Amino acid sequence: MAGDRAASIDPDALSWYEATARQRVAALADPGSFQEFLPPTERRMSPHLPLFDLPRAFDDGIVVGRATLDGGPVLIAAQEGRFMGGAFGEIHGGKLVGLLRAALDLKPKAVLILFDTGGVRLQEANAGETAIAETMRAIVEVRAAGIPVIGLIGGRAGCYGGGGLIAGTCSRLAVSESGRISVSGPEVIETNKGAEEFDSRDRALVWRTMGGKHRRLTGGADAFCADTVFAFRRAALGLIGRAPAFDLATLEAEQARLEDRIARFGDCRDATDVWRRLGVNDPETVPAMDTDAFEATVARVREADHDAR
Amino acid sequence: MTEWRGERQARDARIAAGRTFAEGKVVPAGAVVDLLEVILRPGDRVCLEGDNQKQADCLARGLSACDPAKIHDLHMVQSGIVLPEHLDVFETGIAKRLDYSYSGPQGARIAKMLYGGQIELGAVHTYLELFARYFIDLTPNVALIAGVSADRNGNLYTGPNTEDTPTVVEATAFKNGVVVAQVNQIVDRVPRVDIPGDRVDFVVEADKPFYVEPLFTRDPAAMTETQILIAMMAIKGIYAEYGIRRLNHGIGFGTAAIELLLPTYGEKLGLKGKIATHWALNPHPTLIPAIESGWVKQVHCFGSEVGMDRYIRERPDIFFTGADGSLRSNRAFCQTAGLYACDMFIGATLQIDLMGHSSTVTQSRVAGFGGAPNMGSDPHGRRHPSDAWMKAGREGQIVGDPALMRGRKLVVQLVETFGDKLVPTFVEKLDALELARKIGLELAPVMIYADDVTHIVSEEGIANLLLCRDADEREQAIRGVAGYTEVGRGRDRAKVEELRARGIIRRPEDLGIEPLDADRALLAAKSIKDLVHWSGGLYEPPAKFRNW
Amino acid sequence: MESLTFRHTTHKPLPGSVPNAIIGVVASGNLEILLERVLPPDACEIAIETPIAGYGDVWEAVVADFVARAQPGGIRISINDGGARPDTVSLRLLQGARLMEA
Amino acid sequence: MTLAEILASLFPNGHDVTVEDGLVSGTGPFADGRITVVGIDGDTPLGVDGALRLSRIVLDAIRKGDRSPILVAVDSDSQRMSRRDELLGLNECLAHLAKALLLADRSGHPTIGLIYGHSAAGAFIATALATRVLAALPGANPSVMDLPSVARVTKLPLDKLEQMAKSTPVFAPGLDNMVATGAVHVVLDPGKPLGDQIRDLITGMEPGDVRDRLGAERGGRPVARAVAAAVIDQARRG
Repeated sequence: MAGDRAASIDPDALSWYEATARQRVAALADPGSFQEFLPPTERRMSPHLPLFDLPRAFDDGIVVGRATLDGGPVLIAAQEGRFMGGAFGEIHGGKLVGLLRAALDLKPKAVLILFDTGGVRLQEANAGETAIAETMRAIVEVRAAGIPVIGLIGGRAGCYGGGGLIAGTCSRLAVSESGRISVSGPEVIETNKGAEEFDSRDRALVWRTMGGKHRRLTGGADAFCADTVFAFRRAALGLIGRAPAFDLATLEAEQARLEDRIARFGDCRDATDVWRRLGVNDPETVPAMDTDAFEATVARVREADHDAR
Repeated sequence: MTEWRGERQARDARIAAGRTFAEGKVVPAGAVVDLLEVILRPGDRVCLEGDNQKQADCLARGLSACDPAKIHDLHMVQSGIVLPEHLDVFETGIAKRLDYSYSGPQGARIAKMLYGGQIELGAVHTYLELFARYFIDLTPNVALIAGVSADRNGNLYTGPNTEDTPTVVEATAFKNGVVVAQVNQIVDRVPRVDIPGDRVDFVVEADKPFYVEPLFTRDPAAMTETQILIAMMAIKGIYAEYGIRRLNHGIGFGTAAIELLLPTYGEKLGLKGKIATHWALNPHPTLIPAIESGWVKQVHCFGSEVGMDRYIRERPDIFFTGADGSLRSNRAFCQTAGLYACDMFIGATLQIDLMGHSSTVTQSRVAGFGGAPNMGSDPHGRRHPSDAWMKAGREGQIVGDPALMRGRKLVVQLVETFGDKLVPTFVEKLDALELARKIGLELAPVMIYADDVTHIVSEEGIANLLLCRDADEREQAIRGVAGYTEVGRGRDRAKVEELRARGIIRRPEDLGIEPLDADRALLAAKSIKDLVHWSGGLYEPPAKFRNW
Repeated sequence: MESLTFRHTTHKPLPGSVPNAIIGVVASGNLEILLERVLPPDACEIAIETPIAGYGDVWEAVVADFVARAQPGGIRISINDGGARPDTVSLRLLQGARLMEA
Repeated sequence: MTLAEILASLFPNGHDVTVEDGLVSGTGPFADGRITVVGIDGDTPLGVDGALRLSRIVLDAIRKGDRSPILVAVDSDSQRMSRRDELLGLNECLAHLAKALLLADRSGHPTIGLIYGHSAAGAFIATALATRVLAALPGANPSVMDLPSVARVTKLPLDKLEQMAKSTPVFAPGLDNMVATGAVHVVLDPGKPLGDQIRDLITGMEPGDVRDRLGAERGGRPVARAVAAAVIDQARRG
């Protein structure tokens, strides 16, 4: 299917943040290699949104299919963050779960999940929540079968709610500066706990706390990308080759890694305090750093790279 | 014997009363209410400095906390009604009458209070008009102003957001009025003297820095293909054709898109140096790429913009800056420059009728005008020629002796045919008329009158109203760019095609523009972060615009 | 939700051989358009699902202008609208036709 | 049922299960060996610290290698909503807990969830929903978001939502709806000994993830299973 104009756009220049899910997939995969499952022509649309008088999408906000990446077969799922905030509905979730289950059969070199989600679609909340649980179990099975599951995060909606938990289940994560990974969104925290706890309009605070740079520095993500499809492609190729196994040793290591993080940074109020303790000399300058300068900073932080995921 | 010094004596008495709460000129923030209650008299004309951007908010809180038994029936004469306190004083009876220019965020409440009779309205002015009346019949008895810092003698540093302050002080201090300044900080020596101390009677060290609203920051990430298409047409069909060098831009996304297309699309058309070199403009962050690529020669500013101070400080060849290095803005001068020294005003509006009258008033809001009608009008007092001005004059002049022809300022309305929530921009009748009837305004709040408008640009095309020869042609020219609105669908198709053949209406394809080429890839910056990169890290955007 | 369907006869088929294409995203003020080459070469059908009721005549005018301009014979067009303005609809339709012509 | 009543019913001969800071941990005799109990009590929100304490217990149980069952008893709030938790990577900690439970399952430990009170959102996913079989007791109240909040986000009137909730299990909070979607496998009978009922659950465990099949059968998730199956089918056809 002819997607958005992605095919004609240079992936070097195509902004991941700006691109649609279809553009990301088309430009990420080897040219012309993407083959979609349940494409829009099948019109698998939400049976529930009409009850709420809401418009539906032909793909329910997620594109799934197969492609090659540097010649190697991969399965890809890409959430469309602009449709209902990329949230998990029944069909949306079913497509992702189906793709992961298919991986057990097809044994691709990797499954790539292009996250762009606010979490559960409230109009289909129970289905979305359950689909997230199913997705996490399916990821674990795919990983246990030796197939890396790589998450790529840099879209408008970020990776929130259950999406954040799914991301935490993946073998590896690549994130851009714009990407956010978190469970509770800033507005949710503010609504429930007050602006003193979290001022959601302070965007710099949002990104310091949940953004790509913080996650990368603390080891919450394994690669940092400039905001181009090309950079994500290169990051994905790099991560596929060094995915940790899913076993007791890995989870014991993750337990130690996370316990250590809380012991060392549990009393920090702000991300800049964390970064200072990580050995970043001038933590206030981190948000303004360009990709190269930030990569150089990451290279000096021991905690950023690990196999404990 | 005629008393010639009564006002002066009254002023001296007010100041003497105020001194009891001051140490020299300095008044602690906690004594603001006490001070105001002794220097104000019932019925005073008061300017509570509410500019387009900066707000004397500490003094506003003080005024609204005064005892209405002591202070009442004030006549507020201020350009901006921005803070809730600006209207609270009318609810308590502290103030009664109002003359103002702009009420953006309080537009809905002001309409309600006008309707309810809580406010006795003088008029809704343009900026220059209100400033002018400060010197004729609306001279303040007391001015409550805002600055960044002051010394103990009252010398005032207004910082980059000087805005209205010199005008307000000039009118008040030299006509027996009392001037009270709130400042963020009292210092031994101010960085530069924007207002000399002998014009300032009291200085209040505010409890927190005065509030400044980032009004002119447009996030490139929100720009649409339609806005880009409109911007392309404006550049190619108006800027290039008339050779517009001196200009003023409105604050909408459409003009911001033009700013971002100059270094890309404009460059491709070979227009650098030929258009858009000299500006009357707030320091729009979206102008940064054009400045950095050498398009812009100089910019004079009405006010500043949050986050732009460091950038401006490092670009003194472009901006007006003081000996201290920071921006010097001045609303009165810049409005005058926009009116007389610019060949074009281009900006957006919410409604345009069949004749080309436009208004930003909707049924429930009285937002005021600010400066748009000053700049968006043809100044009949202009006496200097320019190519653009003369060309427009030739297009518009249909009768009379060519030797007596004068030029025309271009006043361009840049609109999308539908606004938010599918509200049509083109209408048979302006909501402003209904509002005027409802709240009893003598003058309907029209922002730009039809006889000043020269061009309307929508995504459907450009209508050149200068070339229209009668009212019917004008109506069809407007309908011809009104898209799928009811007004647009009501067009006489044959007449519109005839107007198109005569170049009165021009479609994108008539200009050699392919609508499908209107792509965000054309924007010199696609995000606020890109603007920061363009500025070499000098632009420091407000937190709410960040996504990093 | 309001459903609208328009059927047109065209003078010629839309050039190109791409069997189907999709453009746009269902988001506030935006829409997605699915184009499928499944009709007789002189037929075009446009089916619209929109959350904003009462704009049938505007849709009709936008669609008629698009058909006159692009001559999308043979194409079935399905639209999921998120409240897009007519200019956005026109632009997406033309973008979609261009994809099918590739 | 309260946690104490549950434990009394499960372990009539005593147990060493304790609750500290709302976190449940301990063991009790079960069948021929012991069952590990972890969980959250008293509508407690789950933050980074709690998640790691629970995951530590689960990993310790796996390391023993005895394939003993693990019961996850839940009466929790949602995830703890705070700046500190997100700063410290709550998503990693909750995912880690879920992974620990999923690894336990893969390693031969039957994992049984038991929701007897509230649970929501991230806390629910990381605990009860990460078990192989999720049982509930009558009165349990799992939810993604309460209806007033749904009304706020969707901008729909509450009374309309309440009306819709009656006929549409896919979005409405509450145990019945979670049963209908297949997330909750079974509702236990509090009048009968819980130990026997849980033993039956373990005996009857099916391979694979049966939740979408249950959702289809019960009508709470009419299409998820078919969609997943169709993806698999198209993937195989290549």
